[in-house]
Amino acid sequence: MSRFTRYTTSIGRWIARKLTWPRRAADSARVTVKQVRTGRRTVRDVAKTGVGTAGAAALLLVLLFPVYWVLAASLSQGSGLMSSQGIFADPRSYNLEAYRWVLFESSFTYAAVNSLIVVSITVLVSMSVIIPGAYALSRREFLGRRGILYGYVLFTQVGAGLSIATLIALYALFVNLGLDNNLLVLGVFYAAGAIPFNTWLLKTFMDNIPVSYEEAAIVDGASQWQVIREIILPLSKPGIAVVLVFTFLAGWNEFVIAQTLLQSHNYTLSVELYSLIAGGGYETPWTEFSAFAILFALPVAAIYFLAQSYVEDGLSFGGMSG
Amino acid sequence: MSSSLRNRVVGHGRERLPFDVDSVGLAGLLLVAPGAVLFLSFMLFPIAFLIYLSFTDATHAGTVLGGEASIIGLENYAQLFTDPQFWQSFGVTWLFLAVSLAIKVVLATGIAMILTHARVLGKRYMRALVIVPMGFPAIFVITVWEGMFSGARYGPLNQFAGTYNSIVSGFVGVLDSLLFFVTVSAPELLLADLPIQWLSGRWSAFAAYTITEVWLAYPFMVIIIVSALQDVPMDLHDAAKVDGAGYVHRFFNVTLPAIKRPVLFASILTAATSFQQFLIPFIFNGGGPSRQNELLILYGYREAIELHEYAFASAIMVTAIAFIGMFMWLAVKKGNLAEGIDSA
Amino acid sequence: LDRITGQQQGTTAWHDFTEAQESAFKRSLEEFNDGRDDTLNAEAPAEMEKELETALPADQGPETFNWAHDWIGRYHEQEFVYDASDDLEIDLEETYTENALEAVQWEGAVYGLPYAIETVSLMYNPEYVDEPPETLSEMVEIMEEYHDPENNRYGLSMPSVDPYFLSAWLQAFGGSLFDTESEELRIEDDAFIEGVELLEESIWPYVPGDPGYDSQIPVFSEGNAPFAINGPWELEGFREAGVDAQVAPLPDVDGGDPTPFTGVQVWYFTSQLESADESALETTIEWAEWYTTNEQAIIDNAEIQGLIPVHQDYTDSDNADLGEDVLTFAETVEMGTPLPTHPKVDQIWDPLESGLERVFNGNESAAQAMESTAQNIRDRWE
Amino acid sequence: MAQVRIESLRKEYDVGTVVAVDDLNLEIEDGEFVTVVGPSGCGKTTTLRMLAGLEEPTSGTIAIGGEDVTDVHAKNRDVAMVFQNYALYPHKTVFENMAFGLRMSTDMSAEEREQQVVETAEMMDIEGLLEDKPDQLSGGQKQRVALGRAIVREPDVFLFDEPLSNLDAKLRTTMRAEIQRLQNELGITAVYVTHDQHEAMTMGDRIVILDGGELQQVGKPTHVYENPVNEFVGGFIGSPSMNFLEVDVDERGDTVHLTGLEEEFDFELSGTYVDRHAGALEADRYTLGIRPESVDFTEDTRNSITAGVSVVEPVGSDNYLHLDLAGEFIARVSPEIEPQPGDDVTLTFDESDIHLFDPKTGRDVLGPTKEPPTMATS
Amino acid sequence: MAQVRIESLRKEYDVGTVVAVDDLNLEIEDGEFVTVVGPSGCGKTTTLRMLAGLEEPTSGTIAIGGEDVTDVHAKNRDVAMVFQNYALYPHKTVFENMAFGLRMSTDMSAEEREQQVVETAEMMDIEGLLEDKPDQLSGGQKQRVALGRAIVREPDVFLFDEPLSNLDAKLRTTMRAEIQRLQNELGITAVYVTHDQHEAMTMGDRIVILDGGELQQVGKPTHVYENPVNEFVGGFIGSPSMNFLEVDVDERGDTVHLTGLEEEFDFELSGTYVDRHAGALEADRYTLGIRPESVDFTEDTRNSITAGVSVVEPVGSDNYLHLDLAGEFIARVSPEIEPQPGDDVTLTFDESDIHLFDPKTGRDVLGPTKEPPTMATS
Ligand SMILES: Nc1ncnc2c1ncn2[C@@H]1O[C@H](COP(=O)(O)OP(=O)(O)OP(=O)(O)O)[C@@H](O)[C@H]1O
Ligand SMILES: Nc1ncnc2c1ncn2[C@@H]1O[C@H](COP(=O)(O)OP(=O)(O)OP(=O)(O)O)[C@@H](O)[C@H]1O
Ligand SMILES: [Mg+2]
Ligand SMILES: [Mg+2]
Repeated sequence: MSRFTRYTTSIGRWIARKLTWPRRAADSARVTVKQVRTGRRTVRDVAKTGVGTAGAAALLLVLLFPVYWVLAASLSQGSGLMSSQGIFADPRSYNLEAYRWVLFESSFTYAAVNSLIVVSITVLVSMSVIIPGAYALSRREFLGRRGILYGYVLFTQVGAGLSIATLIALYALFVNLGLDNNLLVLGVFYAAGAIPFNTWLLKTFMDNIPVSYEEAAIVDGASQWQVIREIILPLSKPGIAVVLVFTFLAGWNEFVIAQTLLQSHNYTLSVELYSLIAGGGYETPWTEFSAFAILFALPVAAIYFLAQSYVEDGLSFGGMSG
Repeated sequence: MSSSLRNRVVGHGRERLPFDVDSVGLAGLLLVAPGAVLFLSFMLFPIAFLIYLSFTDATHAGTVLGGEASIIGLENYAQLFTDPQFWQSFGVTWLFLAVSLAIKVVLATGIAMILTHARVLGKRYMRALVIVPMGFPAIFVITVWEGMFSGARYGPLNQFAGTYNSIVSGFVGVLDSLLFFVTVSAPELLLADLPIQWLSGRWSAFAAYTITEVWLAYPFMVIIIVSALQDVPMDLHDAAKVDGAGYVHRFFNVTLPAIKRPVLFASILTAATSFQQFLIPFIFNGGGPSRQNELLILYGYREAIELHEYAFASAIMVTAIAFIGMFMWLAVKKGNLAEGIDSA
Repeated sequence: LDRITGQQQGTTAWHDFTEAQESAFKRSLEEFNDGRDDTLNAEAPAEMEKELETALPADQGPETFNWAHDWIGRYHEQEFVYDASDDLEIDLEETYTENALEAVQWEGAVYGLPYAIETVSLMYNPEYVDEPPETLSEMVEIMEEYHDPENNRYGLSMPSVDPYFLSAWLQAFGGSLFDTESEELRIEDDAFIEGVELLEESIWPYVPGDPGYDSQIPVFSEGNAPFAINGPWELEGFREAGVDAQVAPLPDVDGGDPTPFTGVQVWYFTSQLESADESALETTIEWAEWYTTNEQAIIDNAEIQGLIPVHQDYTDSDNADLGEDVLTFAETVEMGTPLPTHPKVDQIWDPLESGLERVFNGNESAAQAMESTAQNIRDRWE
Repeated sequence: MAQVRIESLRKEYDVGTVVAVDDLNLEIEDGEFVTVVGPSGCGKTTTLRMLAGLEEPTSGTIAIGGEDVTDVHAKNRDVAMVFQNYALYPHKTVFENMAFGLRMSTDMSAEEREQQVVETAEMMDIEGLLEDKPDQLSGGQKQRVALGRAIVREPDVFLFDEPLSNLDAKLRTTMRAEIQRLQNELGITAVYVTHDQHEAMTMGDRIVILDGGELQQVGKPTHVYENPVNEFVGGFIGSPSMNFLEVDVDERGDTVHLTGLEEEFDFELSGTYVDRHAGALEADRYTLGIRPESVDFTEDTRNSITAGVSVVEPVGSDNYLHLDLAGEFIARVSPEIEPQPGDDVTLTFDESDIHLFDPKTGRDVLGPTKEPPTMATS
Repeated sequence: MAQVRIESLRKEYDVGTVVAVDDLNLEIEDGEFVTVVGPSGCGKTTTLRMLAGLEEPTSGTIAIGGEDVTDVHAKNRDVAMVFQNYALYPHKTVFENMAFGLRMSTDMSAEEREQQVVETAEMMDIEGLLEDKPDQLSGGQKQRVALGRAIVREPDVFLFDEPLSNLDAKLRTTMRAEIQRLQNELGITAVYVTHDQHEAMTMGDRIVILDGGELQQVGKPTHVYENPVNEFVGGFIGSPSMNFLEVDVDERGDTVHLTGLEEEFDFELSGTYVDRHAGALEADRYTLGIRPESVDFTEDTRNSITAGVSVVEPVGSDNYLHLDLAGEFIARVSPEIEPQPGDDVTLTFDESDIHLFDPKTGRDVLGPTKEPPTMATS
């Protein structure tokens, strides 16, 4: 219980830190003004920083324009995305109608539950084989280690395209085994596809954990299992976090396979999203689509935003540089 | 001497725990086995089945599922390699891979450099924002970009082009009123011919694919490069400054070499994904116009699902897998990712 | 658990109704299911065509689905459909129009029951146009007057390279896509090319530059164009967007007759029924018979979407209160010809669309484009 | 080859909350070798970085060769720096590492560059390593390459930031000699930061002692050793450290006695000594400083102090006796003298070896009489 | 608390191509503090790791407390190791770091553990840091935590692998005293690897010198200093290093003369000396070893050698004179003796201070006479 409260408070603090930037920005602005006034910093120096920051912000605006655009579209019920009034509908006409529709009238919530089922299976299954696998590849010598590693590296990025390539074969396989239209199997399938890349990623991360920690623990009397639980796992946290995010995405975002294997009462969010574009007539209902897509992408985007430092650490191929 | 030193440096990572070798690695094997088996069982069968199909005369899905296909040998491959559409797809796929990769690398490096620069305040937040698109479902991103590339006059990009046009003509207009002896009109060359039919022209559609692909992959690159940049020792920059190197020289002599391997690594990974890009052409314009931009996987997909040529499509897919496998294998070898395997 | 393993029970119908249509459909379905032991479940797949393609051979498909009649030939060939002629209790000749009945049959077998027929027609915005044009040249005059892309004003809104929407003109001079008898491609015929040239001359100059459906719609729906060419399904949307869209028959063409494709809407009987148990077969047949003859359903279809009935009781009698629009569409249907159903036609649509697009973009002349397209199609047939 | 002149140099970090260097004045002659020492965090690295142009001073000026370079960018100053961790470019070969500076800051032709690099490499005895990458080198080799990279440019000023601290003792001795030889040969002004006592004492023409960002003393090493201006310098320079005792000054008629505050101890200063320092002994409490090697043993009970031996540290060449006096009191004696822990010894020292520091300011009240210390000029 | 006995220990790496430790025999008494020195790569770490059980010997046995533990897994040996880089678990607090070993190797209750950790922390003066994570600590604090982690378990044997090498000089001195005090107090057998001369000499009850994986000498520090068994030990122990001169042995009637091979130098050994070492001087060429502090100056031309001074290194407490003799020859003199570079000086030494090493085997031919060195037992 106390552990739980500790976690929640630390997560709370972490989010708070992410969100208190306006105050900190104001503080540093005040300090800067003071510095300039007291002559500790030249105006030119401050200006350089200002220009740099503004440039970066501008770049960001350009890059994230499509995001802004969907956001605006989702709020512009009644004035289509392709509106000839321009890209930006009149903000006064913004409304939440589309969100209401998505949440209460479309099959969003139903599909979201399906997606969650698939994703939990994907994450559970893949994590339970990726972590031991990565550990073994990083820390142990065994028959065929190099072979497996090579295979995994070769297959790191082949998963997605491969599934499309083997789509019909997969379908045949699943139908013959009576496993089509089965969220459980779909989840396991995603997990299987996520194994090579994520195992390899986590292994690279674990490689950078110095062996001396393990040795220290062994000398301290820890057994193999205790070493893993007390040393390796906690130290791999950023790597595991990244892998967690990636496997989550693997299950959450995939669409082609889901569309092939599932029937419409079992659709996951990505397929529902697609059927908004493809199904029911010729025209894309942009507003609904946008609102649906945003609600669909929001959780993952939020996780990314908040887990940024983990992601940066976890993807830091420190050992690879040079 | 230097080689033994090197061994020690490289060997550092190879240290294993004591008494590992005795146990014949059984424990290790047991730990990787579930993952490997799971992966193989879901990948091996479909590939084998695909290869089998590519030797048959299966046409529509019924013949595949009903097992009515019969083996016809290498005919599909013979047909494939004489099909101009195959070479068209093959070429455009590689081109797509190369162009998008080049842009990705340059763009991501630029962004990463800016978002780690000392002169930029709030860069952590900006970095957090910049990677957010990584979490968007591809289907979502691609549909949005399809909208961006709408050929209508009021498609977002066309509107930008319109704004650009009016800026140019406005500027020329100002010139015109300044020099009142000559009449200056906006040169045609500078003006975009609106509306631009992004997805109907061969190269403009290609450009649209490329831009979307870049947008899909840049966050991953940015993160990796940012991490790499943060690992570049400040000391090296200081040393180069003292050595008399300016910004550009420092970039090429200190920054670039330090991020080279991570960038190479990210490039290989994203290039492999680009090679298998399917959704962009599928959603945008089905590889059009006139199948000129039909990327390889889409080519296979269409042959199977829309044109009911499963066996032929299987031959395409097998070829694609073979190429991607070769590409990865070469990349792993040449790009020295194998070193990552051995040492790391 | 059911949901996870997804094993689905019962008799199923797939549909691809739009949102507006769906509620009427649901109402009908409820009424039909009321009191039945074996009920019919409805599902809306994301991409029905592709999913049928895999689901049917795998015995995972629906018992019935609705679609235009143009798949009959191919589905017959792929054995995706079920001949229900022995199971039907309804008197086909007495119930459906001849055209419609022909559309659901293939070599004597009955693969579905028709419930409506539809086509595209002219629509106009009364704010710009008082009287619909009688002839194409009148229409061109009006388009000419309003067409001003610089100011976001266009002459016409129409998915500009989709053969279905263009069929009226492509076939205006006696041309056609395909000769079902001789199984020959006809798009290189002068008559067909003349049709393409007509488009180049009188239609395409007045549409927005992006031929795609999504880009064309807003032009009319936002009141920026006097004309649209579209089907009954879009009517409701236009009116909701605030344009008082009116329907008119397609205008006459000098020296020819506009001949649009018409599509008969059908509830297909799928191969699923071959191994289905008694009750599923019964439900499916009863549903098709019920829906295609149910007055409320027919009126809903007509009113909401301007779908023209194919039930004889509703076509003959002008007094049937189906509304102006339906009558107008019916007039256009009269001019038209049913979509061809031959399996080979399937391979024509995509290449033809690309070919038309090349002409639309000015990359090739009509004759050139059709020639290369024909070549392309023949390659595929091999 | 240039003179370096630092005036009122100040560096603040974190908006003035950290003052790393405080009002530093220093003049370094052309060709001089100056070592800089001080405890960790005293501002040594910061000073060096300001000299290199890597850090902008908050105030004050730096002139090299008579020219004010305070606002000149690092890349335009003709200085070379050897970093503590070498900072060799890891992806360049030794040759490229050495040639890089020449390529950047001169417009030599490729042949000239090559010739110069090879010459320098021969001088440093690393010509066999030119094709190697840094991570193929041992610590000592890296060190020599880092030096070579600095030398090859023949800069105005050399800056060394603890260049030997990563090396083992043997290598350190060798490299020390090498650096000195080179600097002598080339005659380039050098500033050498270290926290190794021995290096600081033996290498520098002059030694600069910093503490808390402030200059404490500048002077010839032996002079500073013998005449620390204050208690800090006294305690910092020399290993083992100077011993300190709190004493009262007691004027008894003609003689002046120093009596221990906590220890039973009475030391009579001779008349001549008192006369010489007349006027200096104004307070009545001082900290007496005496170096371990100045401690003698005696049988006499006059002017002596008796203490127990707590530890005997034999270091081979000498024995260090840790005595139960004033916390930590060490006497360095020859290895033959081997009392047992627990034995009592009686010790004394020559009055000329003692230092008396004002307990408040820490200044050596006797200090300046022997020889005027070369203080920082301004 | 246990005796450690190493017999014929050998460790090969890379399938025998690298022999890290070669036939090592050593017995360490219960409660003894043994320091291990040797050049880099001589096998110090390897030996320690074999003692800890982290590395499996290729052959030979290790016994702790009389029990053969050669095949016992590291986690089941009751040893504690302090790693060079501390290896504190970065994700655990100081408290958890210290409690980890207790949790793993004992079945104490949580309270008992807490009590023991807190007690130890108090002893190490780190009770205020218990809630901190390692990366919040300074180097010295980390060091103390690492020690605390080892101590809290009260193991049979302590193993230290260069535990102080990352610390600065001042901190090192303090920590050294602390480790000694603790080991004394607890009386736990300790093996201490270092490459710091001073540490090795002052901390160990005995010192072990390794070279190339082979044991060179074991003995009390002062004894080893005075009686190196061979040239390697002579040169390795002591700083500055022992000076070496190549000499010929010349028997002229009753007397024996040592004459310089490259230097003009003739040293007559006294008769008593020759008698004492009768039989030892069999070869006619030796390497003469003399420590810098044993070099004296003389006016006499007999038994002396004249050399030019190349460098005078003042280190405050002494001056080191670098002489133009046999490559590198250093004399340590008192700071008052300050010849100028270029001056000639005449020097001599006492015959009891010289060592004669066989140039082939390197063994000190005079060595064993003074006191039998405590060699490795077997
Ligand atoms: N970038 C910085 N930001 C804030 N404070 C700094 C920075 N660099 C140095 N300082 C502070 O300035 C003071 C002097 O630091 P400096 O690095 O010059 O010390 P140093 O004498 O080189 O120490 P060391 O012997 O440990 O290298 C220290 O208190 C340090 O904490
Ligand atoms: N895992 C290993 N594989 C191969 N050779 C090794 C390994 N570990 C050590 N060696 C070799 O064994 C020898 C002894 O190494 P060891 O680490 O014991 O030296 P050391 O005395 O601790 O040196 P240092 O003072 O540099 O720490 C060296 O030659 C080293 O290269
Ligand atoms: Mg420093
Ligand atoms: Mg070692």
